[in-house]
Amino acid sequence: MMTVFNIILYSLFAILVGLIFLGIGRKVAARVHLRYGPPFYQSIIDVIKLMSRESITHNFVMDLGMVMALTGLIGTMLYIPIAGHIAFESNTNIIVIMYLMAIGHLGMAMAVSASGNPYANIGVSRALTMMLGYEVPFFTVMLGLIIYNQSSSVMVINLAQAGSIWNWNIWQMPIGFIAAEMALQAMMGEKPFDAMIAPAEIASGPMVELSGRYLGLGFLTKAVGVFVETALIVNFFFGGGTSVITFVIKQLEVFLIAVIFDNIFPRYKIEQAVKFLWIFPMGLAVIQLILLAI
Amino acid sequence: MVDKMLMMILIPLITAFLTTIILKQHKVVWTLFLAVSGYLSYTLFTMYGAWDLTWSIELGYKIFDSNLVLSLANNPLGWFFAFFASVTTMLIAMFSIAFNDDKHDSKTAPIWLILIFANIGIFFAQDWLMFFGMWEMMSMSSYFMIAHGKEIPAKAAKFYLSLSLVGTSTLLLGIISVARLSQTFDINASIDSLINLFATDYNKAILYIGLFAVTFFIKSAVFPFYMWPSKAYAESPDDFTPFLSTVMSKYGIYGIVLFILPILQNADIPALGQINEPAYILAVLGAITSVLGTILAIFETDMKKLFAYSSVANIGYIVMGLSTLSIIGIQGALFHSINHMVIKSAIFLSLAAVIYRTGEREMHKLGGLAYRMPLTFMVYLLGIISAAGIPPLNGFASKWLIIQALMSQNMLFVVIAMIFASTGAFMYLFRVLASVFLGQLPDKYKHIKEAPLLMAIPMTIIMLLMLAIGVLPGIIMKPVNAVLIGMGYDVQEASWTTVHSAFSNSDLNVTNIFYIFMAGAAIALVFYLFSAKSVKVTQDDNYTAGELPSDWGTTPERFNFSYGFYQPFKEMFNPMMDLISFDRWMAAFGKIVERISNGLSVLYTKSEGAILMLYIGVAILIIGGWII
Amino acid sequence: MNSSLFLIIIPLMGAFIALFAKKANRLMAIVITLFMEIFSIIIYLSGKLPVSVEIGGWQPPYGINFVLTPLSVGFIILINLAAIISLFIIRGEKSYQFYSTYLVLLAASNGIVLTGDIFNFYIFSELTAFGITALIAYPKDRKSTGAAIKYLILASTAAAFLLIGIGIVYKTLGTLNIADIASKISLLDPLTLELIIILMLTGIFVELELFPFNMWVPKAYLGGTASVNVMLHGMLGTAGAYTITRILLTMFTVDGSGLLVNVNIANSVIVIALLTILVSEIAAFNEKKIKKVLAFSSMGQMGLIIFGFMIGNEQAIVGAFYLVVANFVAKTILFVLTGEFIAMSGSGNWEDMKGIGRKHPVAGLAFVIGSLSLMGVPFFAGFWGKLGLIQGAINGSAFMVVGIVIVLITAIIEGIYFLKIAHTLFLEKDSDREYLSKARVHSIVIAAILALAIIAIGVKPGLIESNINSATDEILNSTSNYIDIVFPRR
Amino acid sequence: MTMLNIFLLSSTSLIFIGLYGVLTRKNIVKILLSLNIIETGINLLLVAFGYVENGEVPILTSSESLKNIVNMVDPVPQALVLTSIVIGLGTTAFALGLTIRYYKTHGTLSIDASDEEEVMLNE
Repeated sequence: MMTVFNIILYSLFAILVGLIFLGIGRKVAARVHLRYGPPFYQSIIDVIKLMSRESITHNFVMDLGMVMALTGLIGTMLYIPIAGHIAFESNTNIIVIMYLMAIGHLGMAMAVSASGNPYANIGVSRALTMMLGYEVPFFTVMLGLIIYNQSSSVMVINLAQAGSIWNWNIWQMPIGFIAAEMALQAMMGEKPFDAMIAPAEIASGPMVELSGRYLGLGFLTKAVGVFVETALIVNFFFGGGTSVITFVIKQLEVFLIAVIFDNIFPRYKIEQAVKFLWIFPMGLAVIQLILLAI
Repeated sequence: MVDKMLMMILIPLITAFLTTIILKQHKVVWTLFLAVSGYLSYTLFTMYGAWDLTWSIELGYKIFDSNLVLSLANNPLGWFFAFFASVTTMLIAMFSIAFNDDKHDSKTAPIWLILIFANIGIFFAQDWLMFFGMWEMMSMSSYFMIAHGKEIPAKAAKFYLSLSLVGTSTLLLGIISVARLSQTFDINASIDSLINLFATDYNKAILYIGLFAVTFFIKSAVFPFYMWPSKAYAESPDDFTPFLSTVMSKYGIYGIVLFILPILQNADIPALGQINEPAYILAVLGAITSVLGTILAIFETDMKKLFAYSSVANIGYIVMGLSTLSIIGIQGALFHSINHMVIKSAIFLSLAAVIYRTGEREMHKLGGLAYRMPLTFMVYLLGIISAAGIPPLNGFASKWLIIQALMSQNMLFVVIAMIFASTGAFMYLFRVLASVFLGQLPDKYKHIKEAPLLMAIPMTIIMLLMLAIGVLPGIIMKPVNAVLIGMGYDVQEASWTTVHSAFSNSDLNVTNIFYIFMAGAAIALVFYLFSAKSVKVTQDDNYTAGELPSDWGTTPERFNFSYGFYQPFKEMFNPMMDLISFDRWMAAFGKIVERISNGLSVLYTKSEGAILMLYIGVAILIIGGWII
Repeated sequence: MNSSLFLIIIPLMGAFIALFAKKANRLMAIVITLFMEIFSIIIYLSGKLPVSVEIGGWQPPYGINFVLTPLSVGFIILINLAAIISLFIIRGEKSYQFYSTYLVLLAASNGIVLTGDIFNFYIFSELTAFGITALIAYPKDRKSTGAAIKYLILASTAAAFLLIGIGIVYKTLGTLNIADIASKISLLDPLTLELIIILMLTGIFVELELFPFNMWVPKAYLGGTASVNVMLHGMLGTAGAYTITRILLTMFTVDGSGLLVNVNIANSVIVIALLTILVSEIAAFNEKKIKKVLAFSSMGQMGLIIFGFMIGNEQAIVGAFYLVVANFVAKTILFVLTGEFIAMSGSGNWEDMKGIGRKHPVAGLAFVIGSLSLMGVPFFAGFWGKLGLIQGAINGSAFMVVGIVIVLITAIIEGIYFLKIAHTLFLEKDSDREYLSKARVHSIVIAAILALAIIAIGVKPGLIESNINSATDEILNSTSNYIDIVFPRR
Repeated sequence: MTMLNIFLLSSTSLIFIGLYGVLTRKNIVKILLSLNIIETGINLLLVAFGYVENGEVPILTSSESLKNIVNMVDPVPQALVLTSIVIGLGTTAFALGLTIRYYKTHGTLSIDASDEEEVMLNE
C-alpha cells in the first residue's frame, strides 16, 4: 500500500516539477529574448486548459499511443532515485531506465504517425534518426560510469559520489560530462538539435495533429521527460542530492543550461546534427572511456 | 516399444512422402503438417530430463578401422533448441493451414517436413556424420523451400544455395580434419582433441575452428555472410519466412554453442583482455553483424527484407553474448535465441497476414492497416516492442543479460555497437509500423478484413507468450539454466522473476518492471480519462498549412510520408555501404565464373583445338614426368 | 570357366544375326544383353572367382587369356546393366545397323574388361570407338555426324599413341600379358618406363574424358540420342574406370602401395584429374544445353574417380569405387530422364523444361535424387565416395589437400547448377509452351528404381561394402590377387 | 647406320609427319590421310622392333632350324602389324564413309564447319 502511495506521489511530483521547469524555461527564454515572459506556472495552466478542451482523434491508435507515451516516461521516472529516495525497492538499473524511456518515445511516435499527417511522420523520422545520434554517445558516457563503478545501478553510482563535492563525477570525468551535456541537449530536443520539431519547417512535426487532451498528454510526457533526463545527469555527475530540494535545484541548473543553449543556437539539419553528435560527443565519450579503461 | 528417437525422425519423413501423394488436398496436407509438429512438440516435452535416450544405426562403412555408426542422443542443449523450435513450428503450422488456401498454396509441405526431419537430426546428432548429413539435408531442402517453384524466388534461393554449399564444403573439410585428429566422429571426443591441439599447434587449431565457424556463420548469417537473408527471407513462401528466421537462423548458433564455445572456454589460448583472441574475433564479428544488419534494415523498403536484416542484427546480439564466454553471456544468448524465435514469429506472421490480405510487400504501397486489422496490428506492435528490447515484454531481459555480460567482460566497444544496433532497431521497427499499419489507408485497402480465425489463433498465442515471458522470464530461464547445468556449467536454478548479472547490486526483477509499467499506465489512464472527450475525424482531415494536396499536384492518397523514410540517414551511410557490399562482390565473382564458363564452353565447341589439346595433354604429362 | 567367352562371342554372333533378323532385332538385342547380365551375375556369385581363362589352351604369357576377378566381373555387371537400360529407352530405332553396331560395342566393352592382354585391350578399345562412333552418327544429322567424325579422329590419334606404347613394351619386356608386364615393370629403366606410361596414358585418357584430352565429349553427348548417351556413359565410361584400375593401378604400380611406379607421372595425372574437375564443372556452370551439362559433369566425375584412385591409399580407393557405382547409377538416371525431358519439351535447353517435374513428380524427384547423389549429399550414394576420397586425401600429402580443396570448390559449383536445373523442373510451365509428348512410363520406372538404389546405398552403404572391399583388396595386393591368378605356377 | 636404325628413323619421321598433318590440316580427307601415315609409321616401327639383322624366317620346319632360333625374326610384331593393318583399314573405311555423310550434311569437308550453330546457340 505504501508502494502504491509512493508511486502516485512520485509521479505527481515529477509531473509538477517538470511542468514548472518548462515554465521557468519559457521565462528564461523570454528573458534571453528581452521579453517579459509568462509566469513560471504557465505550463500547469496550459495543461489544465488543454485537458478540458474538446479534441480531435483520427483513430484508436492515437489514444493508445499517447497513453503509452506517458506510461513509459512515468515508469522510467519511478526507476530513478531522487536524492537517494526511490519509489519502490529496485536496483535502479541504467539499462532499464534507458529502455523504458524508449517506450515513451515509441508511444508518442505511434500516436502522431497514426494521425496520417506527413509532417508528423517527417518529424518522427527525424526524431528517431536523432535518437540514434544521441543515444550512442550518451550511453558511451554511461558505460564509462558503469565501468568506473563496476555497477549498472544508478543508486550505486549516486552513493559513490557521496561526501565531498570533489567526489562528484563531474570532476572525475569532465570530458564525459561535456559529452553527456551535448547528448542531453539532443535528448531534450533543444536547439541546435531540434530538427524533429522545427516549427517553421514542418509545422512542429510530431505535434502537428495533436490537440486538446492529446496535446495535454504530450505536455505531461515532455514534462516527465525533462524531469527524467535532468535527474539522470544530476545523479550521474552532480552526486545526486542530500535532500529533495538540492536535487531539484541541481536539476534546474542542468535544465537551464540546456535552455540557454537552446536560445543562442540556430538549428542543425538532421544529418548535420547526427554527424555532429557522432563526432564530438561520441569522440569525447570514447576518449573518456579510454582514459577510464587505462 | 518403438524407439522414441527413431519415431521422431521417421514420422516427419514418412509424412513427407504421404503428403507428396495427396499434395493437391492442401487442407489435409497442412493439417497433417500441424499434426506432425504437434506430435514432435509433445514428444520433446516428454523427453525433458530423459538424457539417456539414444538411437543409433550401424552403416557398414568402415572408417578409422571401426564401423561407422550414426547416432542420435537426447542432450540438454539439443533438446532446448529442438523443443522451442518445434513449438514455434507448431504455431506457424497452425497459421499455415489458413494461409495455404487455393490462391496461396505453395505446395511445399513435403519439403518442409523433410526440413523438420533434418531439424531434429541436427539438434540431436551425436556424431559429426549425422550432424553433417542432417545439415546437408537441411540446406538442400531449404533451397527448394525458398525457391518453391517460382522463378524470382529461385534466383534468391540460388544465392542462398551457393553460400550454403560453401558452408557444407567447409564443414565437411572441418569434420574430416577434426575426426582425423580424434580418430572418431564423436562430437565430444572431437572437442577434447581440439582442446589438446590448441596446446600443440595453435594455428592449425584456429584453422580447424575457422572451418566450422564459416559454416555456422553462413547459416546464421553472421558477417561477412549477412547478405543472403534479405534475399532468401523476402522471396520464400510467406508462411515459411517465420520458420526461416526463427528456427533456421539458430542452427549456426547451436553449432557455436555446441562446438566452438566449449573449446574457446577450455583450451589453453592466450588471453586478450578478459577473454581470448578467437572470442574477441567472434565478438567483433557479432558487433559488425548487428551494426550492418541494423543499418541495412533502415535502408530497406521491402518489409520482409527489412526484417531479414533485423534477424541478422539479432543474430549479432546472440553471437556477442556467446563471445563473452561467461555464464551470463551464454544465458543471455540462449535466452535471446528463444526470444528471437517468439518475436520474429510474431512479426513475420503478422506480416504474412498482411501479405495474405493485400498481396503487397513494399511498405510505401501500404498504410493504415491498423484500422482494418487491429489484431494483426497488436501482434505486430507487441512484437516490435519486444524486438526493440523494451520492457515489460520478453526481448528486454535477454538483451539486458547480454549487455551486462559484455560490460562485465570490459568489452566496451562491442557494447557500443550493441547499443547502436538496438537503438537503430527503433528506427526500422517503427518504420514498418508507420508505413504499413499507420498513416493513410489507401482506397483499395478500404474493405480489407481482419486475418482469418486460424491465423488469429496462433498470432494471439504468440502475443500472449511474449507477454508471459516478458513478465516471468523464468519460463525460459529455467530451461536455459537446466541446459547449462546439463552442459557442466556452474549455475544455480533460475528464479521465475529475477535475472542475475555479474555486477554487484544488479539483479533485475523483471516482474517488477511489469508492475511499474502497469502503475505508470494507470496514472496515465487517469489523466486520459479525466480529460475532455474527443471527436473522431476522417483520415484526410489533416493540417496541411491551408492547402490541399491537389494544390501541389498530388492526390489525397499520396498525401503520406512513407517512401524514403530515412533518406538523410541513408545518404549518410550509402557510400560506406556501397563499399563493403558483400552482395556486389559475390555478384561480380559469379559473373567472372560465368564468363570463364562461357569461354570454356566455346573451347569445347571449337573442334580444331581437339588435336592441339591432345598434344598439350601429352606435353603436360611429359613436363610433369620431368619436373614435378 | 571357358564359358566366360560367351560374354564376347554371343554379342558378336548376335551382331551378325542382327543383319538378317528383320523386325526381331531389338528383341534379340534385349535377350542377348539380359542373358549376358544374368550370366555375369551367375559368374560373380559362383564362387569360382578369381580365375584366369586361357584361350586356345596356350598358357600365358604366350597365349591370350581372360582374367575374371570380382573386380572385372563386377564391372561387367555394371556395363551390361547400362546396356539393358540403354536398350529399354531406345526411341524409334528399328534398323539392323543400330542393333548390330550396338552388339559389337557390347562385345568390345566386355572385352576391354575381361582381357588380360594389352594388345587385345587395344583392339577392343578401337572396336568400342568404332561402335560408339557409329551409334553417335546414327541420327544422320549435322550435329551427330560432326561429333562422330571428330571423335573418330581423336580416338584414332590416341590409339596410335597407345599402339606405340604397346610396341615399346613388347620391345623392352618381350611380353604383352598384363600380369607379366606388371611383374616385370620395375625392371625397366626409368626413362623408358616414363615414355611407355606417357604414351599409353595418352591413349586411354581420351576415352577417360580427361582434360585436355576430352574435346570430343560434349559434342558426342549432344550428338547422340539418350540411349547412346547411356551407352557412352554407362558402358564406355565404366569400362574406362576399369581401365584405370587395370592399366594404371595394376600394370604400372608398385605392388601393395597402390601408387604409380613413377611418382612424377602420378602427380601429373593428379594434376590432370584436378584440371578436369575444375574445367568441366566451371564449363557446366553456365551451360544451357542439358546434355552438355551432363557431359561436363561426366567428365568431372571421371576426374574425381581418377583423383581418388591416384591418391592410392585404401580409403581413397574405397571411395573411388563408391564413386564409380554412385556415378554410374546417378548419371544413368539423369541421362534416361533427360532423354524423356528433351522429347517432351522439344528443346535441349534446360530452361525450357519448366513444369515437367510438376507433371511427372516421380521423374522430377528421381532427377533431384540423382543430382544430390552426384553432389555428394549425405544419405545418397555419392556421399560415401566423396567421404572416402576426402578422408584418403587428407591422410596424404599437402598436394592432396590442395586437391581436396579444389574438389570441394567444384562441388559447390556442381551443386549450384544441378539444383538450379532440378528446380527448373518444378517451375510453373510457360503458358505458351506445350509438351510435344508424354514421358514414357518405363523410363520413369527405370529412373525410379535406380533412384531407390541410390537411397538404399546412401542410407546403408554396407550393402555393397564387401564387393567394394574385395575390389580394393584386389588393387592393393595385385600380386596375390592378379598376377598369381594368371601365373599360378610361379 | 644399321638397317634397324633406318627403320626406326623413317618410322618415327612418318609418325611425326602424320601427327603434324592431323594437327594442321582442316580437310577431313587430309586428316584421314595423315592418320594413315601415322599408322604406316607405327606398323614400320612394330616390324622394326622384331627385326633382326640378317635374320631368318621364324618357321620351325625341323629340329635343324632350332639351332637358328636366336637369329630368327620375332614373329609376334608381325602378327600385331597384321592386326593393326586390318584395324587401320577398318578405321579408314568407316571414317571415309562418315566423311561422305559429313559432306552431305555440312556441304564442306572442313573440320571447322559444324561449329557455328553451337557457338551461336551458346552466345
